[in-house]
Amino acid sequence: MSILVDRESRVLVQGITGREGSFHTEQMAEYGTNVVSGVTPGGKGKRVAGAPVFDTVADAVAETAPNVAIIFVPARFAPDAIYEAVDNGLPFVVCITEGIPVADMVPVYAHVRNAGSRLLGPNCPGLITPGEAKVGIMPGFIHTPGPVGVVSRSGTLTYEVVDALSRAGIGQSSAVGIGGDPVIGTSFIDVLGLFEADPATEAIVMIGEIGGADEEQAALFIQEHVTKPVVGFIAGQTAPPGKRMGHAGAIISGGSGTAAEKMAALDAAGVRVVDRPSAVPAAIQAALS
Amino acid sequence: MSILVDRESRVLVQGITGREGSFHTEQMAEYGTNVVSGVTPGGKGKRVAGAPVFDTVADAVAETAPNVAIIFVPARFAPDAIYEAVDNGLPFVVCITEGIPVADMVPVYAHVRNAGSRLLGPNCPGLITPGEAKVGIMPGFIHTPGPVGVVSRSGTLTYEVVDALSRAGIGQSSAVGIGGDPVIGTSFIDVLGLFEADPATEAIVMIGEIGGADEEQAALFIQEHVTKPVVGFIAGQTAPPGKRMGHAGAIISGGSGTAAEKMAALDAAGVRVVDRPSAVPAAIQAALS
Amino acid sequence: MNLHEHQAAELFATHGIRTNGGDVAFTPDEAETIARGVGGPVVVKAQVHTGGRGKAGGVKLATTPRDAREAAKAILGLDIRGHVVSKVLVAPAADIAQEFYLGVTLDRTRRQNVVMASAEGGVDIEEVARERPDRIVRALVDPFLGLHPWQARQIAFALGIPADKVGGIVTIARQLYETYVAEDATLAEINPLVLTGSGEWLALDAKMSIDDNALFRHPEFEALRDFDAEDRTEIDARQSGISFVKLDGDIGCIVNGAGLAMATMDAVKLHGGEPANFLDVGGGASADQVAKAFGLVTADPHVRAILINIFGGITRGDIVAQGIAEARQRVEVTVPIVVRLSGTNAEEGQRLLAEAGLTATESMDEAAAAAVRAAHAA
Amino acid sequence: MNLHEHQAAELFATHGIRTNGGDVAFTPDEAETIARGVGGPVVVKAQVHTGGRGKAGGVKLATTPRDAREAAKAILGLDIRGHVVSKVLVAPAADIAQEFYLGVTLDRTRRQNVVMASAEGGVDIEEVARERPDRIVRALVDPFLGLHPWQARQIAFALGIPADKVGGIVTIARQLYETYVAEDATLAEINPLVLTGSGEWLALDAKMSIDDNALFRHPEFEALRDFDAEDRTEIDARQSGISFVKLDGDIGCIVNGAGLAMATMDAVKLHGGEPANFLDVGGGASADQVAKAFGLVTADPHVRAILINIFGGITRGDIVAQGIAEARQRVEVTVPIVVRLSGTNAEEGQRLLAEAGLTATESMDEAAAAAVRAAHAA
Repeated sequence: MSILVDRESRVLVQGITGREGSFHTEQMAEYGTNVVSGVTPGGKGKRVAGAPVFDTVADAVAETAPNVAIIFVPARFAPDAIYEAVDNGLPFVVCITEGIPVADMVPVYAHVRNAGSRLLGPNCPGLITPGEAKVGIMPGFIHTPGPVGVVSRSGTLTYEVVDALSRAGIGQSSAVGIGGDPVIGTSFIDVLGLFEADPATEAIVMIGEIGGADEEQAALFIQEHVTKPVVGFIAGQTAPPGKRMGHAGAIISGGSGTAAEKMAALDAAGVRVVDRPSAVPAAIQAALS
Repeated sequence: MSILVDRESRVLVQGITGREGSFHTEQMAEYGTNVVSGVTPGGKGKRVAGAPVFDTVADAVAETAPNVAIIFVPARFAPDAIYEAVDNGLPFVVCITEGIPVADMVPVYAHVRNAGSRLLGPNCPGLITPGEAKVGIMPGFIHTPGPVGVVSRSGTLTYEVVDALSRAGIGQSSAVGIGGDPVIGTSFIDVLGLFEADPATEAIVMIGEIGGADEEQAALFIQEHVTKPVVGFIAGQTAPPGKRMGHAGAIISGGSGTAAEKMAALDAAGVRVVDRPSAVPAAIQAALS
Repeated sequence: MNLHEHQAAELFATHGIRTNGGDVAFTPDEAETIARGVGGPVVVKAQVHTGGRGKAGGVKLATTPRDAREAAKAILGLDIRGHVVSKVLVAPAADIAQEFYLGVTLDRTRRQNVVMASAEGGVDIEEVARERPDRIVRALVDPFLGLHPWQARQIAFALGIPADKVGGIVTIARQLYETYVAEDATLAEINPLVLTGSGEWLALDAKMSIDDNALFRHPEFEALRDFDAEDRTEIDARQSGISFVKLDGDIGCIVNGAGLAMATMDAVKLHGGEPANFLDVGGGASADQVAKAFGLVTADPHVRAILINIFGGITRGDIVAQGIAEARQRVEVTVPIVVRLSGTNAEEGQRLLAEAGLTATESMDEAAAAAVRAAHAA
Repeated sequence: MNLHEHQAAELFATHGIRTNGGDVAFTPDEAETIARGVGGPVVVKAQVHTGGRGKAGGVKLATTPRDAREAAKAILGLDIRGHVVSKVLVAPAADIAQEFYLGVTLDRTRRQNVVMASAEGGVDIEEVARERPDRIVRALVDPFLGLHPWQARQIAFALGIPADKVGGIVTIARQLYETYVAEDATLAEINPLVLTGSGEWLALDAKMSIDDNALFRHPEFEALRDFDAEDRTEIDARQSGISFVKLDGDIGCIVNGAGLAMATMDAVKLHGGEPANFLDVGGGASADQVAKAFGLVTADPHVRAILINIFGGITRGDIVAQGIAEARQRVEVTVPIVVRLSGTNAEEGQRLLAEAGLTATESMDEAAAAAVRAAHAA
């Protein structure tokens, strides 16, 4: 068991013949992900990692019935790719692309929601269900199957935590990177709800960072709806206000969105908040025992 | 019994202090309609036909809890009035205004649908449930309560038919004018479905006209979903192609949308099609006996 | 309102669509001058608000300025489906490799705009729609987001356009949709959109209709109105709030309400007559409006009787009758007038009309029959 | 990127918002000249990318050109929250009857834009938001339809604006939202928006921030960049795909990934040190990127040790180690370097780094502690 993707997932790669797209398609296929097709306009007839390439999502859907799309197209064209996936009935779309303007994402978010689909990202590493399917760009080998659900706004920081968990002998049910932009399709709350409902998940690690109020919202949600133990870490305890820390969303503005506020909110919600990534495995072990 | 409005309906009038708005508010109130409030920006504190006037729909909703809005504002401002009504939770909005550009109505239609509300019109006479509530501009006195549901794209032509029915001793459950524009909120199909489900309606009169394909769609719907007898009349049997007959929607284009096609479609669906309004009462009498 | 090809082409060009240029000529001399300026083969095309001009001889290829002159001479004055040609467009001939159809209009059933395209360009698209509907590719446009690039690509691939030419038609499709929206069009069409021998996209024709209800947003279109092509009477009527359409019969109709006006025309026909017009006086049927309606109807020399059909609703029948009687005194009407007056205070109204010397009845059928008899007797 | 008041005001004006005009002065002389041109009382305002300039003495009223000169002299060179004032805006003083706040930004929780307004204009709006939140009126903007006129009216009535002044602020609110969208802003703010003694609406201040991700759509903004105000190093870094933010500490950080970079800074602090910067080298951590990162970090004279923290994911640790070693040879680094390398082929990578004479470990905590020790020892 797992959330969102598993060995049955049929993955479509948009932008499959690009440098990033083709590289990660190979990587995903190597991990065992069922990549059924890809789309690149004008790419019809090609193959990447054995998967046939089509000109349009409509053609790929008609021929290969995918149920997850992953997007590797440049920022200027990524919103169009999301619309194409959703309007052609894809229920779940993962957008890796970074640098999409906020003004483009606001209507994308609303449209995806109206259509009843789910978007993960943009500007995220994707997600993985260890041993079953990797729909993203994370290094697969650091993950091991197990009982801990991981959800994070960050990329390499997630690998850091997952690696620490695996080294401590603690496997993961699924690990989900929700992305570091101000407007993202899937929030902490959404993933927490999925982990809470997933029988294979026994504990949850939540990795937040400065900016926005999603962690505070998540804290309220945890208090009311999550019965499983949650371990939390917030990056950016030393970040100054008004400065964007790499991610477009990681900025302390108007005195809110600080790490201290987020840690306090999580703590108040019963989350075991740790001050460094290396402390996560012990906290999880304590929670699980 | 009836459809859409009855003596319990709480009516809000948008544009209540305008010439049309105030006149028809008096007329509606006189008919017995429960007009609970009106809106005119800057009109706060006034009263029309005893109903209090507010600056915004939000205020009117908070103070008077309306569940039907009727709009009498000029074409340039009518789309905004519809959005204001729907976004403030009005489940049913009747737009009398004529002359709204099609380009404005396309997003209005989609938004109203997404919001789960219902729009009647624009460019329509509204609707009436005889003896209970009049939410429109039709002459109330020609209507009598009874078993026949009337639905029409036209104004005075509907009065003509209703008058003929009443004179023949046949009353109406409700009479609904859906409007003569290319993009309207409520179609024949919607109203036919409501009449079919309404226990008080025993037979239906459907008055169409040239242009579009709503009558053809209605014919298909009748064939599959309507068990009650339907009498149909189509205006514009002598209209030439390419000429707009008053209503923006009444135009035969590309050889389709002719009265002959519509009459044939209705006939094929089992509708008793008559060639003149005066023939409606006899056809209804035959259907009901 | 409909625009002429050369007017629509100018609008397309302002939105970035490459068109074939050319100039308008009102005389064979002007056509020759324009062709000389082009300096190569030209196409001479009738500018009329109707389709089928090709079949009617309204489009001619001319290889020399002299030929262009002759072509213009042959086309100017031609009657195409009732429209007399008063101007032609003289444009450079294009080196056509392939012809396509591209258009945007409203899908009334879905209440959404639709982009349509076909590889069968340059021919009557309605004929293609009827006879080979599978040859037309459609994309419904999101009411909020407009035409997505992926939709335009999907159309292009469906038409079998080679990958390296897809970007070009995607751009044009989006520009055409943009034009349609920006100009409040009810139709925007390129037929044919061609791929030239050198592999470039070119709009060889342009067709647009503008939503009359949106003209308040486009005062600039008033200057484009073609008073030769549109019936000036209909325009005058519109300014008075009267909907008027000239027809071929001899019974003038004055009615309140568009649906009732159509039903009145139908009734005239059912009783063996022919309506001379569609006329909706609008709301109140006041003396002013009726007087204007009399003016519109009696301007047609073919009219041999007038049928007034008023359903008194909110406005009382006796008031309407007074208005009719008053208008009757203001405007000289020499043909017989039959009035049908029903609804509120109809009896009183009929009495007033009878006093004013007018035939009045409460039945629409009776009135139509009486009007037909009167016209035949005249 | 942030715009200066006078730049934002110009953008507002192009979208129809009436602003107070004025000109920019870099010297007291220029300020005097501008004030003379105005011919009446002026306001002299510091142009800095930070709030609270009023409290800091960065805004002064001057009744004569001579006063304007003195005011400019006092303000130019002022340090406001770490920003040194290099220019002032000299604008006509307005006859203020009432002050309002009007702003547009993104509501991140709702993923929608929001228009905010308050009758408490001219003061710090964040303070109002914290202390008297009920004094701020909000309208969430439909993602597809924009700010509806009815929403703007609702805001105006909620602020208690008299009916005859509502139309004016409705127009400005819609223009401000239009500006926000058209210019890809993340913030557009007028504080104060004033109603003058003669009953007119006037934007007395202007504040805008632009979405860095959308700058490709606005090449014109490059010219507006203020290299005095923005850290030139950060801009250079961005052009190399490196996210860099200068901080006050002495331990330079080079990390792959924004989240990990923040966690690295936190680790430095936890171990008693102070990070000198935030630095995300981006994807591959190639020799080129690391070399550029060395350049950025060592440009800061306060840096006494460098902590490199790389989690080898898709890119193998041994390749990253080679890159670091190579960069180390290309750029002269005189301070101690501590490398933490984990993930794929980390052991092999650490061996290579040790060969190159660099301290390497697999634990982030250990590395942070080592870097802090090295800095303190230096």
